[in-house]
Amino acid sequence: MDPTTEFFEGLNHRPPDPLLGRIRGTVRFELESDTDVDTWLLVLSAGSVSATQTDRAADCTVRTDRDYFNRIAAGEANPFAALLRNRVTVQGKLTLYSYLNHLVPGPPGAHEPRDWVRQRGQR
Amino acid sequence: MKELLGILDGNTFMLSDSRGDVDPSPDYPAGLFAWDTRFLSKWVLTIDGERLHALSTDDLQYFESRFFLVPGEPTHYVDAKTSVIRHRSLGGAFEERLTVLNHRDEPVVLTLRMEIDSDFADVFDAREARSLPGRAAKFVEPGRLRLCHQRDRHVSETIVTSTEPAEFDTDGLTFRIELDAHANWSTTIRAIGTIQGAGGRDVRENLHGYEQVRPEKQRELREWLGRAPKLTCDSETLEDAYRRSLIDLAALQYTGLTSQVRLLATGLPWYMTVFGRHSLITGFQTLPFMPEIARNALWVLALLQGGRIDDFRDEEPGKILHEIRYGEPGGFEDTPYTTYYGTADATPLFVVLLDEYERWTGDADTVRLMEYEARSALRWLDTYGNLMDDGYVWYECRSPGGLENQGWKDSWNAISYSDGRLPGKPRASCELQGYAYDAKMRAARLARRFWNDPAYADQLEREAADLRTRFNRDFWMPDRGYYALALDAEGGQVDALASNMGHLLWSGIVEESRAGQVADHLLSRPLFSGWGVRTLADDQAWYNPIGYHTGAIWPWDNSIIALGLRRYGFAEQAARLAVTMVEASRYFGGRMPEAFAGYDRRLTKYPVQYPRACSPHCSSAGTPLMLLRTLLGLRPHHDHLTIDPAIPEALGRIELIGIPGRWGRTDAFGRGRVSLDPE
Amino acid sequence: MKPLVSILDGNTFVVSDNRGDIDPSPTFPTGLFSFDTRFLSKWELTVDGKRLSVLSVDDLQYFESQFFLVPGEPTHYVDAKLSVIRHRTIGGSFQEELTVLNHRDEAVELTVRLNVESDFADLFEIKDVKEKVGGTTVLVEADRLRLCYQRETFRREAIVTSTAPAQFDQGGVSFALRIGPHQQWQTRLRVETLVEGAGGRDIRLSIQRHHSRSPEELRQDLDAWLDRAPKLSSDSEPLTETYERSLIDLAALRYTPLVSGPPLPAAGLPWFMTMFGRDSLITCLQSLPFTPELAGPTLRYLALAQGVSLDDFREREPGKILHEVRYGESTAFEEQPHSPYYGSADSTPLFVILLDEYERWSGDRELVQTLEHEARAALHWIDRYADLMGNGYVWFERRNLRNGLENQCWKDSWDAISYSDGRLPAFPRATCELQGYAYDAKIRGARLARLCWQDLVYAEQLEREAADLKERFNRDFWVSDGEYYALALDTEGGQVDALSSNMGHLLWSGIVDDDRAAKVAEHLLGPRLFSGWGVRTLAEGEGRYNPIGYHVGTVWPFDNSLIAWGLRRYGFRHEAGQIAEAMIDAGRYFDGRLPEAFAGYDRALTKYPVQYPTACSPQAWSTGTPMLLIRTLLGLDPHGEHLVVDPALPEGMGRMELLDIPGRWGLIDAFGRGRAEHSRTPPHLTE
Amino acid sequence: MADPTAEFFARVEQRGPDLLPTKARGTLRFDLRRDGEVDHWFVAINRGNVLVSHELRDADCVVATDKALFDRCALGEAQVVAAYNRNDVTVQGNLPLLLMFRRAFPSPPGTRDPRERIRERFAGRGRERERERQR
Repeated sequence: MDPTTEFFEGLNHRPPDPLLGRIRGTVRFELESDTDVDTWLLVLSAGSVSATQTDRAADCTVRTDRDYFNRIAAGEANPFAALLRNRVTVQGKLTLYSYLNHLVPGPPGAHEPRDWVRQRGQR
Repeated sequence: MKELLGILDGNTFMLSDSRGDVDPSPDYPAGLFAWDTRFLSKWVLTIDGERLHALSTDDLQYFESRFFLVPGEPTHYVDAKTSVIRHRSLGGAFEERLTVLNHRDEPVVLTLRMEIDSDFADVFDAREARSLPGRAAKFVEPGRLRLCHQRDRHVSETIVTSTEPAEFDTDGLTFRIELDAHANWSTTIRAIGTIQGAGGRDVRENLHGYEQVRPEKQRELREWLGRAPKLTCDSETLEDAYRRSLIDLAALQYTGLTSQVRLLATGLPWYMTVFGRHSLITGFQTLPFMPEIARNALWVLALLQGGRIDDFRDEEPGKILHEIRYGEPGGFEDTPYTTYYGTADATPLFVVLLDEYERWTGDADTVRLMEYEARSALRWLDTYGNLMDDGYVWYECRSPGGLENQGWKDSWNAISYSDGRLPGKPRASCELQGYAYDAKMRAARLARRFWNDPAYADQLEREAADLRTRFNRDFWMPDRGYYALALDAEGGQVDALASNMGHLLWSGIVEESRAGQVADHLLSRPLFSGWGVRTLADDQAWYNPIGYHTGAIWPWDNSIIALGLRRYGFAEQAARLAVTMVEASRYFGGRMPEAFAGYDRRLTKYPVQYPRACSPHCSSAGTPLMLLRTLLGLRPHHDHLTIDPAIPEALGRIELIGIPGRWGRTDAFGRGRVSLDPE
Repeated sequence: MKPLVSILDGNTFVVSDNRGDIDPSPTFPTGLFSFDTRFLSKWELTVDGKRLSVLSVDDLQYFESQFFLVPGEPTHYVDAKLSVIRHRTIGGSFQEELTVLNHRDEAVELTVRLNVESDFADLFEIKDVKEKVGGTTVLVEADRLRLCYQRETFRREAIVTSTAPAQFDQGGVSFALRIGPHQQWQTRLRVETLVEGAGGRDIRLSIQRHHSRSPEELRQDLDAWLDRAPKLSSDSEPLTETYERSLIDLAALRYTPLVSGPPLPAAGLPWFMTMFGRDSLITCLQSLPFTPELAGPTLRYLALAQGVSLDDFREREPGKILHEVRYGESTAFEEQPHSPYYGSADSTPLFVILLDEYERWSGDRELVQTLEHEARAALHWIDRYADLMGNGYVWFERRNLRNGLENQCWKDSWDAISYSDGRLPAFPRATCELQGYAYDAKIRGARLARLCWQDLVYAEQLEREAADLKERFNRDFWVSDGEYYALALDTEGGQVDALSSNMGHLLWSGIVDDDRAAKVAEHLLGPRLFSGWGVRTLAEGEGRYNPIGYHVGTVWPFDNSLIAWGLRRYGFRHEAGQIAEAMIDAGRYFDGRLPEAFAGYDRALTKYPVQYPTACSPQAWSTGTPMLLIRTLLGLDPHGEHLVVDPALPEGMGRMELLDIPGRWGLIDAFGRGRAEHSRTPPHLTE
Repeated sequence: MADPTAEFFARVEQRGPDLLPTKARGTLRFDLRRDGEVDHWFVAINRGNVLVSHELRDADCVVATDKALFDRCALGEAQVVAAYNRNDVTVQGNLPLLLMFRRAFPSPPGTRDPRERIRERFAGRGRERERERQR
């Protein structure tokens, strides 16, 4: 399973996130590959998040190529940087897009600050 | 346009860039100047070969300033580890105390160097960058560097010394400094300019207080300010302008080389010497505050009054001097300026001031002592001034290096017809006739009261009355409703609309029935910009908002006009003019420049600067003082001072305490009651 | 230093020399900037090939200025025959109205030209110029000039148009003119900037406030802003001047980030026109009694961008409040970490502090409830991620070794944290003020938990932790022989013993034991720390003391405003007044605009406060300083539904009235009076 | 040939009161160098009346220069203040007295009354105009 699918599937089994408590809205992802475009629909409502491959309009439409979204989903690319870079384009409510930061993981291998201090020896 | 900072002491001044360095620049006379000669044309400080940059500059006093410097371009990314305090002062000699601070936590070795040169240029050469005749030489002597320039017997020298041991070479001096952690080091570098006179001594040594030290100057300034009347008023701007003026007037005083009287230098940097006209005008403006300025002006100008016909100097018997220069070119008669007489207004103004001076001070002796000079001046009006034999005052330049126009607007294009043509010569500009009229009226009073010559008095009054009639016939332009700027040689009217006619009100030559029209012209566009009365109306062919005498606004011109307006009872118009001037002064830190641009006020938030205007300028410094006189309506009446305030509401309350005069000292109060519709 | 003139609208701004020209120069960066990208690197006006010189500059508004120019070097003795008025405004796009006046009595023919270039440099590339990765193309079209930059999908464009007919070419735009006698000619040049997003449209269109605004709109907006603020009337001219200046500057400093609605205070003009967690939070604290509308949006925005996951490059951790956001190319391509960057240890506790202070003034409980989870996450961060050594203090050490900040407190220059003898401690470091903030955050968090979150257990827990922190702090940080608080602790638990201003913040936080406060106050106003113009960042005599060192000797107005507030908190009314007075005195030498910092030279040595070379003016928290000082002098403090006024004005400050102070009470007035009368002697005579 | 300096002083002695201010008083001494020797001219001024002698007496103002240069001054060819400024004339004592005495020096040779030139150019038109206007 590719990181994108893994990411979206994962969202459905996620405990409700209080930080998303007051967010309501739908985000449509259009992920291009050379052959086709597959779409995901994200529904945010009162902390709970659901992701399906329904193809319908939303408050906010996010478009990029699938490979790049794989990197975002894996935490390797930063959603905000991607937006500035015009690698991801967003139409509709930018605010909804910014909540993506809450959902995607951090970069793989990021350090716990305390570990960082402890492991100084190894560096 | 590079920002320049100056300190001055009489006619000695040091102009440098914002970090204290002097680099010769063609467009502006940077350097150390004294008596119209540049004694330092290069004065550049480096540390380890690097130029410094200013963090800030403190102008402590007019004769003293301080620069806080760091090496290299200041950025807030890297902290400077060294800073330099450059504290300079003038008092005869130029002194610069250099303090180097090491901010490191460790010792450091630095090389401090001052690049020094002098071209001994005259202030005008500094403009045109001609090379002087004569020989230049540099001598490295034990403990000092001596820069010399010699032309025949004329020798000028700059001698540079330092309190700390230094390595001198022909281009400057160098210090190798070892500084401990967080330690300081200082030295004082001294530059003395000398001009050789009798027995090789500095000619200025016979001047009292020529070599002055700072504490003395501090005390002098305090005393000077102490002598002046105290002003308290609601308008802080007016208070600032008043104080600034008093200080600048102190700053511009120096003791004349030949006359040995306290004189007033005219304007920094171009006119740091006596100008007849401006000494008289400023003397007039400052009478209610500092009568000694007027007395000194009268003395020196009497002393230097023209005694013979000399075409090279435009000199004639009885004529009052236009300007003195001490520089080498004058001495060698490359220019006529050692004593130049090319002005037609100083002579009548001399008589005007003599009378006004007595009215305020009651100093009858001076009036008696100057009877001879006053009479010669009056005689000049009817003889050499009366070039066309028609009873008007005319001028025409005879000197090769002289001035085209010999009224106060002396630039070549200042006197023109509305359509831009320039009249032939000789020319008789209107304000000259006004001055002549006033001079005769006032002289009549003097003749009666002090020279006991009533016959002469009657004659003067007849002449004056006759002049007034003819003037109102020949200069008045009924179709335009204002007075011609001048008459041309053919007696035709030079019809440009200009500020000059404001002076006519001041002189009293205007027929009452016409004063209203004159006032209207002065206080309404195209002549009035909203910041003041333009030298030339903005619908005239030569109009240029940044034209020196063809559109720019001159504060002292406006101060005369304001007093004239009050003389004819236009209190509100005078008040309006006073307010705009005070408002303008705010944007110059209270220091009125020689002139500023004539752009319409609706176009500019600030009064736009006139390029390279002289500042300070004595008559501009005199302006706030004369405006105060006008606002409070001060007039000597026998042995009393009459007060008749007409103050705009905008200025609120004005109290002037301790006004000196024949009455001893007296106070004047006034409250803002004149309401003006906003500009 | 060359005088620069800048105008701005949000984070779109123009910096030029005083002729209005833009010239690429690494030492004096000028240009038209928007969203951290330079859209114009050359904008140079010539008449017949000659550059012009300035007669004067009218800085009409922060978004509008006017230049009066003449060709060549102006001289005293030759009248210029031509003058040029350059009137520029900025409201989304950049507009310049050129007026050429012919003062001659005959017609003139001349060529007016603007040389136009763009290097599309990222703000971070300006100080050290580097090769651009992408390519720039210039498209000359009939009626406009297009400067385009592209790097992969990243596109920026500047479009130049003119109302008067013009010839466009690769290098700029020319006008061949014939102007009649005393006539004038005019054109309006317009420069649009494009930050490309979805469908080639400008990404900023999503911000309601971004759309181009006419100067008229901007003017109305400013008037309304000034109208809402309390009115100050006082005998002290400098005080009223600096207060009015501050209100206007604060208005200028408002900007709208990409994702949020109402404007927030940016950090500084022009280079820091973006969100800095620390600067924005402190500015909001300073200005709460005057312009409370800023605090809410700031808290909401910082909450939105709060860290959720770990990220070494961005120094991000769950619950952490951001340090800095940037929008430029280097951020977009993840060469710089500002998307956003989280490298500061103080913004997180300060977030909780502002939230509480905001509620005390506004009574806006709803926001406190809305942000409960963010506030808790922030408090959690203090114990979980900031406590690097596991000993209950807040520490910092960077994980981004490429371009992260070494010192993650407000004194963030490399040499700011040192021992008395000048040595630098190892990492991680725990500076004292951070502990104060943490203490204050916990105390205030407890109040919020009780009042708004109905969680008494949590409240008591926080209070216990706070009390314990205070006790340990006073044990571990107190330098007993010197009788002051250490600047920091090192990894060995040793005291970093330099005497510094940080101690003053401790008074503000309330972590100082009462019996030690007097000593602290004595140090702060003693000769080593107090220069006469204010409290130095580092005391004279310390190894690294440098009167012109960024964080090691200069005087920072915002620092002093917090110190004064702290002194008042512990009852040192006179000392607080002393500092306030020094600041207000200093302000008059900067036309009421306090700079970021000025030199620490002794006041006896300098007649004026010597300016520290700074890239930014105004600086948000310097702008907030006079406001906090006024609050401190009048002793304003909300108690329940009321505002307590307890004035303590220095002698000679005369009367002070602050009318219509907004808050949960509606509007209320405050009065105070200093004893001796205020004198109005101009500075040049006070010798 | 005649000695311009001697003629100058003779003239000043006769015409003093017309040349000098009535209040003028004081003493000047001119020390004129010529091939090794120095001529002394002692000038006593009282209410404009002038007495000239060759006495070597202390004076309020002592002026030293070359005889040749002074001759030129006496003829009006050179001007004494300019000469002082270029250090060809040196002065000790009361300088203002010399400035006052400056009035006694004649115009440059060939100098004409400026009004005559105008009269030639305009043939007295100014006065005629005036007369017409009177009618």
